Amino acid sequence: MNPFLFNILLAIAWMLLVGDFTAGTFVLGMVVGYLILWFSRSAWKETKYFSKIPLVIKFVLYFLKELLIANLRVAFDIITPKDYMEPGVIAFPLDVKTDVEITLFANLVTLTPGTLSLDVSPDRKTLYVHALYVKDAVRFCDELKEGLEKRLIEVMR
Amino acid sequence: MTFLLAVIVGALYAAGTYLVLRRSIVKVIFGLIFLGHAANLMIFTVGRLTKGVPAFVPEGAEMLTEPFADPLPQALILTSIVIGFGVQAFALVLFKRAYLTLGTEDLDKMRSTDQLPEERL
Amino acid sequence: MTFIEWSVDISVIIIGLSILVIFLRLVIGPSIEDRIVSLDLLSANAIAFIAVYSIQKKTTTFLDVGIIVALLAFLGTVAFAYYLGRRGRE
Amino acid sequence: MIEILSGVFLLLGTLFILVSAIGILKMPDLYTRMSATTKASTLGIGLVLIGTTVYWQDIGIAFRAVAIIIFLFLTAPVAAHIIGRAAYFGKVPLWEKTKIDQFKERMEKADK
Amino acid sequence: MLILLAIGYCASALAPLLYKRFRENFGWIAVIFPLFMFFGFLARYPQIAAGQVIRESGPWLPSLGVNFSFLLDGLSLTFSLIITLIGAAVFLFAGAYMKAYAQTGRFYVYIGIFMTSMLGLVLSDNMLLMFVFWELTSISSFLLIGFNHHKESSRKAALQALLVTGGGGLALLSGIILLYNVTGSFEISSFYDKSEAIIAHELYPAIVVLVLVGAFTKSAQFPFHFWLPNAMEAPTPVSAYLHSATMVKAGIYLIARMNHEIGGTPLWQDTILITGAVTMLFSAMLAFKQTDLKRLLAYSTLSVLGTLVMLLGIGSKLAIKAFFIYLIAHSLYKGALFLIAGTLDHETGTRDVRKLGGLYRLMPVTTLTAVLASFSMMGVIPLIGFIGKETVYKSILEVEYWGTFLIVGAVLAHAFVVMVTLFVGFKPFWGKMPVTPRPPHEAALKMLIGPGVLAVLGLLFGLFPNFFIATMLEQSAQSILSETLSLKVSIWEGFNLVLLLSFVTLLLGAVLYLVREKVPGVLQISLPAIARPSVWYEMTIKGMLSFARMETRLVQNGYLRNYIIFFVVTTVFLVSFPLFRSAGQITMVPDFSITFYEGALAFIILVSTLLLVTSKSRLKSIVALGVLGFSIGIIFVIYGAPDLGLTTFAIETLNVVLFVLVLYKLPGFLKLSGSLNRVRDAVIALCVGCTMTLTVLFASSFELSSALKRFFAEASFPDGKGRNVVNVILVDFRAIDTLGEITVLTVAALGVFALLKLRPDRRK
Amino acid sequence: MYSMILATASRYLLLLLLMFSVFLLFRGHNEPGGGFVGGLVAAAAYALYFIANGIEAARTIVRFEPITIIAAGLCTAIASTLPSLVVGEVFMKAVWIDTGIPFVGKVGTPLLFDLGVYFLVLGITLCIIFSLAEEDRL
Amino acid sequence: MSKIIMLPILLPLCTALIMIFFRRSVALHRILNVVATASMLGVSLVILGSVLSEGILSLQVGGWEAPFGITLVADTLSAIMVVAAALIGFTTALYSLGTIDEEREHYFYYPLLQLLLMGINGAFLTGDIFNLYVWFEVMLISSFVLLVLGGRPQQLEGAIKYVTLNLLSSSVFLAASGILYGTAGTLNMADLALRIPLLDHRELLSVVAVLFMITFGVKAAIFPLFFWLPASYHTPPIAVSAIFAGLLTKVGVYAIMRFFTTIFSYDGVSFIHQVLLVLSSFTMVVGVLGAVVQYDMRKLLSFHIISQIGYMIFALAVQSPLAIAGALFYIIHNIVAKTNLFYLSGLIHRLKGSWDLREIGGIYRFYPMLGLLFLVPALGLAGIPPLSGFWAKFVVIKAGIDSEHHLLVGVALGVSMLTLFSMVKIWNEAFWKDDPRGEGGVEDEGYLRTPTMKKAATIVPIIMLGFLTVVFGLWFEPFFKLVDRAAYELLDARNYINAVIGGRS
Ligand code: NA
Ligand code: NA
Repeated sequence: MNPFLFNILLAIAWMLLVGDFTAGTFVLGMVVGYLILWFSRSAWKETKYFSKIPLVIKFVLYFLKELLIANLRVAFDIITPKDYMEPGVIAFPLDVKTDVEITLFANLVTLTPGTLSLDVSPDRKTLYVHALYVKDAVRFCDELKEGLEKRLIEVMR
Repeated sequence: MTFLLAVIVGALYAAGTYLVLRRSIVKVIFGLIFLGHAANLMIFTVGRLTKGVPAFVPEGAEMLTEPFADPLPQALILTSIVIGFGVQAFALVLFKRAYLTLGTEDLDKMRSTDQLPEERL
Repeated sequence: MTFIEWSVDISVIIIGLSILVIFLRLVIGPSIEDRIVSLDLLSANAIAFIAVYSIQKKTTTFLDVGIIVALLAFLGTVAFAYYLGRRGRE
Repeated sequence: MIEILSGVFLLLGTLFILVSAIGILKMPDLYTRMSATTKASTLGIGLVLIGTTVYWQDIGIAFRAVAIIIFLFLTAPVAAHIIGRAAYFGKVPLWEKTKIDQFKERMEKADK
Repeated sequence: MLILLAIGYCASALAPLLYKRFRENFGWIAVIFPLFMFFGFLARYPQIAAGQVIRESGPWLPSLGVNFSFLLDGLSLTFSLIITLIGAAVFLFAGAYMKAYAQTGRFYVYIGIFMTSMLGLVLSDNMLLMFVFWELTSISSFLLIGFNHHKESSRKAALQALLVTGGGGLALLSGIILLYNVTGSFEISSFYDKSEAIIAHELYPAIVVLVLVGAFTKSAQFPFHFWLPNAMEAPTPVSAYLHSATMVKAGIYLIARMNHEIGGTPLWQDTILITGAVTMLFSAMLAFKQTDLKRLLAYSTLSVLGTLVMLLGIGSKLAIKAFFIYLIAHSLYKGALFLIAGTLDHETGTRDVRKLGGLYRLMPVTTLTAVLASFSMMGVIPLIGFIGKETVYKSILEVEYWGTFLIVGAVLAHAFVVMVTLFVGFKPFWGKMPVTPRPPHEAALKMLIGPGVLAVLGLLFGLFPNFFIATMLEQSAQSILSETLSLKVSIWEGFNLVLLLSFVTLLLGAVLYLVREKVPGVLQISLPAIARPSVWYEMTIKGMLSFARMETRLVQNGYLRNYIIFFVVTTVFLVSFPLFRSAGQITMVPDFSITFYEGALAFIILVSTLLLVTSKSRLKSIVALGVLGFSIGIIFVIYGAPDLGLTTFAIETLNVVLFVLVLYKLPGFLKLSGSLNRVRDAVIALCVGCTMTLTVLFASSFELSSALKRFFAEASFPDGKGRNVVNVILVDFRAIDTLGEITVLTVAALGVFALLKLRPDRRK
Repeated sequence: MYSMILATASRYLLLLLLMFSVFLLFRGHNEPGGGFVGGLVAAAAYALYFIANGIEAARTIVRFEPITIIAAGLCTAIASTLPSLVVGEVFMKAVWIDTGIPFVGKVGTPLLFDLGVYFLVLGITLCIIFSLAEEDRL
Repeated sequence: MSKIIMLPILLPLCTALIMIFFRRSVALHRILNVVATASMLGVSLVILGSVLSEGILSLQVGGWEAPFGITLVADTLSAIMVVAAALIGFTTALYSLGTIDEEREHYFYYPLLQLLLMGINGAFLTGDIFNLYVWFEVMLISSFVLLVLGGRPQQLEGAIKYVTLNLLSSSVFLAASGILYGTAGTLNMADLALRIPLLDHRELLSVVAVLFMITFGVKAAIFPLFFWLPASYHTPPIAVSAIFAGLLTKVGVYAIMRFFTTIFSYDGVSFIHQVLLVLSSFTMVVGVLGAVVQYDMRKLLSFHIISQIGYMIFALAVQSPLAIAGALFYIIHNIVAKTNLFYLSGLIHRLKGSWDLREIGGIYRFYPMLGLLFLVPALGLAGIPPLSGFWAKFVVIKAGIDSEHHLLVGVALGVSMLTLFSMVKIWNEAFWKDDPRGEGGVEDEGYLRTPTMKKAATIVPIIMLGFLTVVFGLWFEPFFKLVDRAAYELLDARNYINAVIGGRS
């Protein structure tokens, strides 16, 4: 990501935090952001700047929907005495490549109730996921691949 | 709630005392932390409780009007918390070094500096 | 008593209940990871409590505390995990 | 009206929180507890914060609430992941009804 | 006189430098100093003899009533002359005697300090000033007794002397303070008119006892006498000077000096009389067994000291007269004999009388001196010792009730003294000459002059008593009794009971000598341990040490827990006093309104506390600690302290990080304490908890009106420019607290850094 | 115990936390926060980074020796007490300047003091954590 | 003029800061340390001078008037104590040059020393109770670190006890100041002095007073709260032991003195004086009994600290003006003599390579001047006239007799005998006795090889302090006037209150 853009983002975040949208705040935010970036610049490898805002919005909405559904499903399972669970640990073959993508994907998986990213294989090709409802490992993988991962790749590339 | 806090303070003091009387150095550390908490909470309680009204001068006002929580005990506790943090960090590392250097965590075995010369052979 | 007051009171009680329930898990364990998860969850509930409490007491100053809790609880959990990892290695 | 909306959000959120609390008590093993509950409470807190924002109708509060939500959404999964991973490597047992464990299979294969 | 003393100390300090220059001839240089003083004092003689009293005073510690007040009257002049004269003899003698020693320079420093201090003691008119000199003589005595410091016996004897005289010194100091409280002054001359007031005061008995304990220890009266024979470990000049002629007479001087002011009562007189008499007889008998020249002399010295004290106790005019003559006589002959003993030791290499004999051929001058001094000591006409003894007997015979006992005791004691004299003054010179460690020959001139002069003076004084003594005697008696004493001193008073007693004494002495020489095994008879005060001393020291060892082992036992228990129990015990005293007054109306979440919070805190206390896993404990910290943070938030909440959360989290970093190296919890211990600890802990709970309840039971709270609320924004009052307090109102606090943090960080990086196992 | 997910997340969180710490610092005079909490949160950020990426990475990113940060913080805090002396006032008397810049508003020595506290707390916590982390490696 | 009283705090802080900045340059540290302590000595003398000429100095830090802000106050007592601290700081700075190894110097030895002094000075100068707590903590943590610096097993072991017990006492301090605020609503000492007599809730104040007594009792090492001291004081380098021995416990005594005269002087706390009397006798006895059985010079001297604290506390508890003056002079005398004895034991160790009296000897034969230098503080400590300790003892004893505490006076006198006994023990064993390992010894050569400058740095402080012991003794009058003045100031708090709060009361 372009450091300058990131700086601006930080400045905006600053304004959000401060809750004050004036030029002064922005300038101060830029300064603070710059200092922070400068302070930690060696951690910051160059990455691509994303520009697909509509895709992002679409993706967010999709995710929120999934989140709600999954939540309700798990909630139902919790509230009702009977257990519908069929848990399992699945090895999910990853198509996402970069650190950020993998992290994002894994986190989104974890955020979705019923699934939990346990680990990424050292070759970064497999994500091990603990899931509550695994009727069939292959189908579970496919659903995840077609749903979340595909959309994420769309957004990120 | 003052009553409850008084009980809590007492419980923390009791637990802290009990823990510093253990033979294991790790427990003693925990005991010291407990006593720190207890003292802070004690100052807080004795400085009188005021619920939900922090000592912030509202926007547009020049000064605070009652009721508001007494800021001084808070400042004192803050100071003591931070001091306690530093001191505890040091104590923690000290105890660790002592354990690693002396090879025991049993305080009853750490008596050489007190012993009379005849006993130390 | 308005609806909001009522719902705030109810919320506080529910959150309190949840906290007790989660704390129960923390007490019974059995694994240390269970306790850590409970602790994480407890701090999350603390955020909710702070938010509701700020409505109840009509002060906004508490929300910053919420942010801190959110951030720091995470650090705590990570630290525990770090410990567990090292323990496995040693 | 606003107050009612806010109250609804609050109640909804706290309900989710309660559910997750029950979940963590009820679920059979650590992994199911984690995958079931951490996020439930994330959503619950999100809703409560939205309720708060609605109630105050203040931009500063709103953004602070948003900040908390963002932080939670950023940190909660990482926390869950890191604990789950530690637990798995630390041999915290899976529920006996767990159907498949491809992770274990792979690791055993790698060992050979 | 202050200047004189200052010169004395300076001269003493210079001794080592001069000694380095002159070495062999230093004795001649050193003698200048006491001689100069001697003649200086002698020059005052006419003045004093004429009845004048010379007084000097300058401020030292006016606020405390301590001044440089000096007084030269008959009494102090007599002592000064004795001190300087014998000092001169000893200084000269030591010039030769000390040649063999390595540290003669230091010797002269000490003995010079001693002489100066001794002079200061007898010249002081201020009690406290006198006490200062008193202690200085003890210290120099200590250093001189331990002069042969490589010998353990010397060190022990030095310590013993110091402790006994030092202990007495403390008693004396207390007595002096009491005296001050009665009279409002330390000046001895100011007591003169207050005698009646002092005696009438309720503190009078205490004063008498304390002053006398001081005097008795210094003058080695029974039962404090034992240090003196042991002090013979010192080089002989020291024994001659300090432990026979001068320092041991300091106590007697004190009694004499105070006699008018606080004496005259039955308490004073009887105590002195009995102590003196017991010492006289008891120590004389102890001399019987001695074989060492110096110890023989030491026991006879004790006996004489006892006699002198007894005479003061009799307190009649005649007794005072006897006191004086005897004092002078003893100083002269005993100084001489000690020095002769030193000569013998120096020339033959032994001090055991059994191994000495027939030396008159090789050491004629010494023999002559010895005979002269011995005759004086035995009380043979016409030496001063004869007059002394005669007067003593005479004064004792005057005593009512006790007289008979006393005279029997005195004769017996003197018989022993005669025996000692025969052993010291005659046996080494006559008879067979056994082989000695060193081939004997006549002593050097320096060693002959001192004793010679003293011995000859003994003869002169005896021949012309009135010329030398009488005037002095009157003035001195004036100081003691504050009455004029016009008694003629004469050497021959015809045949009478006293003369008969003298003969009896001599005869008895000879018999004793023969018994010891001819009856085998008589030396083996010994006193039971319990009757020996020196054994008491040993037992006290040993007992004290073993008690100290036991007590220290018991108290400083190394168990941290016990230390903490001491701390906690003391605290609870002391706090509970006012707390329970106030129990009736508490009008406590604690706020019992507890909401659901407060209850839940309290429940969580209590349970997690319990969890931590009972936890067997470290990580579980940390989790519990985390819960506890967060709960406390929430309490802070609820009660309007968001800043505290923030800080607590932050610090708790960082604590977890630290714990985690530290803890995996630490061991798991072991159950180390026994169950009994745990019950005890739990009881203690509960007491602490209850006390604190009560304190909190009590302390928060009333309205607090704090001007500070109001001020901060009002000044925070207008003056402190901040709306967060807590923060304004931290960075402005009480910023220096924060400055200290960050200093603590800095040091803690440096400490952690140093602890982890600077380790002995990592040293190069 | 390296986790790629945590490592990646920690880089973003580092920035967020640092940002938030500065926010706390600046708002502290009027809202909850201040130098202490700010410094602690900043330290927490680095602590997180250290746990996720290891001690070398954390050292690289901090760039300064923690002890230097401590010294700088202490220096700032002490420096904030000096204007009072220059002005001829009582020791540690606050001196305020109105900058006129929006939001920044009045700047005074207490804020400088708070800044010093911030760096000091940061440096101290880092010093402790780093020393501990490096202990076993040596 | 009153502005100067912040310098004893600010000066060491700035010095430490510079040292930390240039932490690699040990040479700079050494120079700075000596220069800073020397200037602190100068400053403190100026403060004492102005207190004597102008009366009590007070400074409202930050310009916030008392009791709202924090007050720094220098009355005669504080000024004297600051001078004493600066003096010991200066001598220890010199002594450290000769004795501290370079490794410790690299690991912040000198800044820690400065910060220790800062804490001590702060404690002496502050007029605010919570601020006192803060300075106590500064002092404590610095002492913790100095105690363990080097990390030897003995040090760590001693430090565990030292740290734990002192943290417990800090916790009590904290609680006590909290309750005090909760009762009186103020923390300013002058304000408290003004209010406390008017307050209800006397018993609560007594509780507070007890708690303060306990916490200061731990710092001062009175019976039965002293155990941390003999367990740890002998473990660090001798320069550290010396400055601890000289100053740390005295801060506790100072605090007791300040509290139970200026602040808590109403009759409700008279039972505390009774308690202190009883405890003081135990302190004297237990301390000296501990000392007589020791063979390690440092341990022997450490136990003596306790015993002499007993003397000071005894005098304090008697509470008459003379007694307070005596206690104060006892503190000063003890600071000088005790520090000096620690220096000397360090030198003996240098010469002979052992702390154990049984293993060494023969010093007197070869180093007579050293013998003299030892005798001065040793006999001074034992109260032999005309050295400083005699007057200290004399005044205390006199005050005790005047107030008719005859039994305690007896105890004190007995203890002084045992003090003499144990001082002579050192003298006999180390100086008089022949070296049991034969003449000379290897260690002697080690000492002979040390550079002259280092030797001088070791000896000069010993001579300085020895000189003072003699001067105190021979020229006691001005010093007595000084402590007498301080005592009267303490017993009549009006001046103090006026200086701090002014006419507003
Ligand atoms: Na804490
Ligand atoms: Na703050």
